[in-house]
This record gives sequence, C-alpha cells and structure tokens, in this order.
Amino acid sequence: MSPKQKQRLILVSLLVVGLGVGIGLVLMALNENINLFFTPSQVVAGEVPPEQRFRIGGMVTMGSVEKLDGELTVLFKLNDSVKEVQLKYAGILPDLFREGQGIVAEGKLNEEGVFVADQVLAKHDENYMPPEVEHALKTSGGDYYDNEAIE
Amino acid sequence: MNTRNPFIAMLFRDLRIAFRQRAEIMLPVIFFVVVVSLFPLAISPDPTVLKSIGPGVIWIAALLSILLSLQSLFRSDFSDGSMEQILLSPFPGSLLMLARIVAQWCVTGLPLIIISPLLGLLLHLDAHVIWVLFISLLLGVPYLNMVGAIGVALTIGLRQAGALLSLLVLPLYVPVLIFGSNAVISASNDLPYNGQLLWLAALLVIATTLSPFVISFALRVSCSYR
Amino acid sequence: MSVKDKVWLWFHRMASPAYFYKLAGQLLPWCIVATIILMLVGLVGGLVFAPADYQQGDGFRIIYVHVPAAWMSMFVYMVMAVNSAIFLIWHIKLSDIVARSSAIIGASFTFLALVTGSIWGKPMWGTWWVWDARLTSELLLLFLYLGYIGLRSAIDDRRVAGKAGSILALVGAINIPIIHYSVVWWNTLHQAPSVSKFDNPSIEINMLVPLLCMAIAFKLFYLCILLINSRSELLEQEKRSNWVKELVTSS
Amino acid sequence: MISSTLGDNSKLQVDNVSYEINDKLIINGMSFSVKSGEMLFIEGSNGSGKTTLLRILSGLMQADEGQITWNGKSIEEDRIEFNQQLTYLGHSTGVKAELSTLENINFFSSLSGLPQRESSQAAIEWVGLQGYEDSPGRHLSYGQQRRIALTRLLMEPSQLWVLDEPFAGLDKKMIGALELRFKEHVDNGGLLVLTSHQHIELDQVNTSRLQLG
Repeated sequence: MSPKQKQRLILVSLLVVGLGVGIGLVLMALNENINLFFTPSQVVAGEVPPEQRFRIGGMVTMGSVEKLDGELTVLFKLNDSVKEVQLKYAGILPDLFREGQGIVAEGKLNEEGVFVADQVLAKHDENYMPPEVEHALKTSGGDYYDNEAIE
Repeated sequence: MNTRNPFIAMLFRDLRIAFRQRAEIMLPVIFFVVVVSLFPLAISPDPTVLKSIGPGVIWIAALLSILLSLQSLFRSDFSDGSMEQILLSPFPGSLLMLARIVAQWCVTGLPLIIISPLLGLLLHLDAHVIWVLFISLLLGVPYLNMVGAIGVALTIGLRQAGALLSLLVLPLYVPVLIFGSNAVISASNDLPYNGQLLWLAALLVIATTLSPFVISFALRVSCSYR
Repeated sequence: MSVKDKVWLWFHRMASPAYFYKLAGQLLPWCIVATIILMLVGLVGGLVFAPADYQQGDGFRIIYVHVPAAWMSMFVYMVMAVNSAIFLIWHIKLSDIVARSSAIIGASFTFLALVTGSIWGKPMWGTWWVWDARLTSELLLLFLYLGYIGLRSAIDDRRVAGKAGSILALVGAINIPIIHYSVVWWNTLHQAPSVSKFDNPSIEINMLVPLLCMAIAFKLFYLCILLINSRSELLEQEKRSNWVKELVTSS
Repeated sequence: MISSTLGDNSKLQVDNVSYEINDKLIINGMSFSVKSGEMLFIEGSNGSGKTTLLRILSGLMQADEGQITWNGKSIEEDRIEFNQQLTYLGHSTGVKAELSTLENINFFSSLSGLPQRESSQAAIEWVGLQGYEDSPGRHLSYGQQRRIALTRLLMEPSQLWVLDEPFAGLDKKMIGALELRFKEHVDNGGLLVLTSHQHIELDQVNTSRLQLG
C-alpha cells in the first residue's frame, strides 16, 4: 500500500469511527428520554425512582377536579387514557387549565402515591376547527369537551 | 522539540506561540470571569436568584469568551503567509487544522473550564451542580472551538470579520447552549441530566469528525482570495 | 441510450446557460399567471369561504399567510443547501445562482413568518412574542439566512463568495435539524404537551384547501423570482460568451 | 553541497488557463509547459498577473478555465503527490514572529513531509544567519525573514520550485548564492518557475521567458 493510500485509509476509517460513535451517542441520548415528563402509566408502573422530583404529563380527567374549601389546594387526576394518577397542587392554576386538556406538572410522589405538584403548566390546544365541528364533537362525545375553565 | 509528525509539529508550534504571548491567552479567561461577576451586580446578589440564573450565565459567558478568542485564530497564519505553506504541505489539511484547534482549545477553552467551578461557587451553585457544570463545559466548549473555527475559516481575510463571525456562528451554538445550561439546571433541580450530557458528547464527537475537513476546505477557499 | 445517460444529458442541458436562459424565459409568463390565480383562489377561499375557528374566531385567518411562509422558509433553505452541494461537487454555476437568489427570498419568507406569527400571537397569547418552539426556530433560521447573505456580500470575489456561501449553507443544513430538535425539546420543558384524545384531523377540510392553494402559490412565486433572478444573473456572468452577444445584437 | 538527481522526466503543463479579476481578464487562455531541467522566467509590470499566475500554478487559486497537469495528472486531482514535489515561496515569508529562526526552519521541514536534504544548521549557514538561531522572528529584518524562507530551497528535496520575487530584500551576496542554487537545481533535473523585476541571466541554463501584461 502506498503512503498515499495508507493516509486515505486512515482518514476514512477515522471518519467512519467518529460518525459511528457520534450516532451511537445520539441514539443513547434519545433513549434517555430527556423529554422529561413521565406518563401516568409509567408512574403507576413504578418506573420513577422514589424521592426524586420529576415531571408528569397527561390529560386532566373529566370531573376529577375538586377544590379544598378555604385553601388554594386543588385535587385532580391525570390520565393517559390507560392509567390515572392523583395530583395535589397548592397554588394558582394557569388560565388555560381545563378538564380534558393536556398539562405538565412538576413535583414529587408522596408516601400515599399522590403526586404533590409545585408547578403546573398548561397550553392552548393546537386544533383549528370551526364552531360547528366543535359543537358536533360536544354532542357526540358527551362530556369530553367541556371548555369551561376551572374557576 | 523537533518531530517529523506534522500533527505534533503543528500542535507544539501553536502551543509554543501561545505561551510566548501570555497576556493574550489570559484575556479570554479574564473576560469570562469579569462577565460572570457582572451579573450579580446587574441583577441581584440574592443567592436564590443567582442559583437559578447561574448555569445560564456561566454558559453564555463561556460562549462569548470563546467567540472573543476566535478572533485571533488563523489571523497571523493568514497574514504572515504560513497558511499558504500549511495548505501546500502534502499532509491532509484536516489533520493539521485539527492540531491547530486542539492547541487553541488548550490555551483558551481549557483554562476557562478549569476556572468554572470557582465561578459556580461565586454564584452559589451546590457542589454536585458545579460538578455537572464542569462536565458540561468539558464536553461543550471544544464544540464551540470546532464550530467557531469553521466561521473563522470562512471570514478570515474579510475586513468586518468580527461582527459577521458572531452572526455565522451563534445560531450554530444554540443546541450546545441549550443542552449545556439545561444539564446544569436539571442537576440543580435534582432532575436527571444524563440525556443532555450525552447530547453534548454526541455533538462534540460529530463536530470533531467533520469540522476539520470543512475548516481546511474553507481555508483553501478563503486563501484563494487576495 | 440508457436512462442514466438520458438523465445526464438532461442535467447537462439544464446546466448549459444558453438553454436554461431560453427555457426560463418561456416558463416565466406561465408561472406568473399560475401564481396570481392560485393566490387569488387561496385568499378568497381563506378569507371569505373558510369558516371561523371555534376558539380564535376570524383571527386564525392569518394562517393563510403565516403557515405557507413558514413552510417556505424551510423549503427554500433546503433548495439552497442542495444547490450549494451541487455547486461544490460539480461546479455548476447555475446552482450557485439559485442558491444565492434563494437566500434573499428565503430570508424574506422567514421574516414574514415571524411577523405574522407575532401578529397572530397577540390575540392568541396576549403578547406580541412568546418563546414558542416554532417562533424560536424560525428566528434562528432567520439568523442563518442573514449570516449567509452577510457572508456572501462581504466577499467581493464572486467565485470565493459562491464557495464560502455554499460551505456555510451546508454546515447550516446539517445543523438545522439539531437546532430544531434542541429548541423543540427546550420548549416542551417549559410548556405542556399537546395531548389530543381525538383522532379527528386537527384542521377542517374547507380550511385546508385554501391553505394548500396558498402554499402552492407561494412556491410558484418563489419559482418566478428564481427564474427572473437567474436570467439576469446569467446574462451578467456570461456576458463574454457568444450566446449573450447574439442575444444582444439580435434584439 | 550535495547534489542528488531529482529525475529528469517531470513536466508541468499549463493548458489554456484563464483568470479574471473584477471583470478584467488578467490571464487569457495561457498555455505553456516546463520540463525537468528547465527554468521559466515570468516577466511583467506590476499588476500584470505574475503573482496570480504563480498562485494558480501552485494550486492556491483555481483557474476559471483551463487546467494544469503535473506529469499528466491534474494538480487538483492528485494534490498530495503534487504538493510533495512543490516548494512555493510567495510574497509573505511564512515566518512566525514568535518563533526563533531554528524553530521556524524546523517547522517548515516537518511540514514538507520529505526527509531533509541538509541539516538545519547547514541551511542557516547557507543563508548567513549564524548567530541568529535563537532570535525570534519579530526581531529580524524583512531580508533576514526572507532568508529563513529560502532555507527551504536547500532543505526540501522537491522537484518543482515556484518562486515569487525570490530576490526581493536580499543583498548582492545572497543573490549570487541563490543564482548558484538555481543552476544546481535545474542541472539536477529540477523545474524552476520564478518572477522577478530584476533581469537575471543564468549561464548555460535552459531558460524560457514569458512576458505578461
């Protein structure tokens, strides 16, 4: 092998190794699930290490929101249409917090398996549809689409 | 040291040159420290505030001081004609440029990484958070050097290179800034940060593999303009 | 003649400036007419016939400009990057012209997407600007475009500007997915996910048709500008060649 | 002084090369060739494109049209082999201000990628820089810096020399030594392309001249 070919071979193999390692690391990073909210199913299955703060994301279960009298504390359930987790939050809920909406809460699980949130994030929904469609959904889907904000 | 290995020869030449202009190589580190110490003055000396903005502040200051140090990369090589000789050597330009950037990292990036725990203390970060900060900078700063060098190679020889360089390079720095500072923030919130660090490592490996080729090609292009 | 040869022949003919100049000249009027028609259909459909949104009322109608502009901003960068690669590998000048003309159009579309996005944001979010993933990536994309334009205009020599710009466009193209991913991820950390229970399409059909019309109209508009720019650039670059001399003397 | 043969069948061929700067054709369809044992002397007034032509020949710049081949292969295509055989000296010396004479010379030699013909010390003596071995480049005059660059002509065993104004900033004695070295190089089968404002004449050297501008 001439020195030139040898040089080229070394360069190409370095390139291949570098890209291989890089892609491997990307795959590992994607596996780490840094989207960082656990679903209620994962929480129920005990995938979250105990005593650790984490984020939980899901839909607020219809009719599950109850306010404790005289306090700011709110109890509600979060589901991913498979499993449900009870949440407890003391504080002012965001305006866009609605039953049936997706939210993310940050906090810890307590001993009884209730998630005590210290932060709740909500987002407007991204569906664009005309009022008639919305009405149709409302009537057919029963109480799924209750747009009243929780006061 | 006299060696026949061009990579080592290039690395030692640049390190030697850098250590003979000590004042110049200290500037980015001093800039780093000064910028970070301005934030408590401008925002608040309250430890809880500093704790929450600390990771971002240190990362932005690191990014800016690397950007500052890039201004002198390749400039003297370009003006004294040694760049022509480097481009006309029978060795792959990518290898020589890698040596050039490793040297640059040793004199600008490394001191900054080493001093960062101290700044973490100044901003009241906890010990384990400082550790994550250190690792994130160790993985992220070489990336800033690598990708920054592409921008330098493209703008070298232009009159208004400085401002243009920032415009070219800063959008490319965004992912590292996000993952780097977020790893530290996650650590300070007791959240997992492995994913972010893995991303930093991945970006570093890919940049180290590809950018030497881009840099040497870009320098060839820039040098053909006189 | 094999298929491969035919493709190569076509490639070479397209790359021949004289042939391209003629073809572009014939194509241009059709393009302009089609752009105008589609844009009118899209606008009328979107502003008059499409129903109002259930949450946002008539305010949502800005999507007929915003969404196509945002799509274009990415599409044009892709075109620019592909042409930059072609220019670097095969040294086809036409590709460089396409890349260069694309930059300004792409930057304008990106700017338009940002402005309309922020106008839309005012009624929706109550502020002119939110650090929403889409707006933030769009902003970074604008910076990438501006860097490309800045670099090209800072270099006097056309050949060097072409090569340096192409390198930058490709580096940017590699980085765009990473930038986009990191911004989206960063954003989801700060906002709730949009978890939808319903499998209904998130956009109604008579809202969608005008939107698609507008998207195609924007693409054709881009093509028109590209054709006009390429024609004039070609004349400038090839001014010493015979076909340009013939063109000038015959007219 | 050692004199090894460099081979006698190499050829640098320039075919129909054109280059324009700011819409002005500086080099217009130029063709010529240089073979082993030949010297090409490029003459021309300021701005006639001498430097541009040399930079194109060395591969630093790409011609707009035409091509340059080294032993039948395009220099773009086989750059490593071509660069091994090339010594290019431009206007700028490539001498680093922070490095000493010896360090500069050693760096050039590790960059050339071929075994040294002569020791660094012999090269320093040849250009008359004894006593300046450890002086940093910034303490040296322009002429002395040029001499450092010229040591490469003694140390690198390359075949093709492309020299832009090699006599600039040198005294008579050094010019004489350089002319001697040129003759030796060409006699050994080397190729030499150079520009100069001064008119030089080498005895018994196969010289062709190219007038630019």
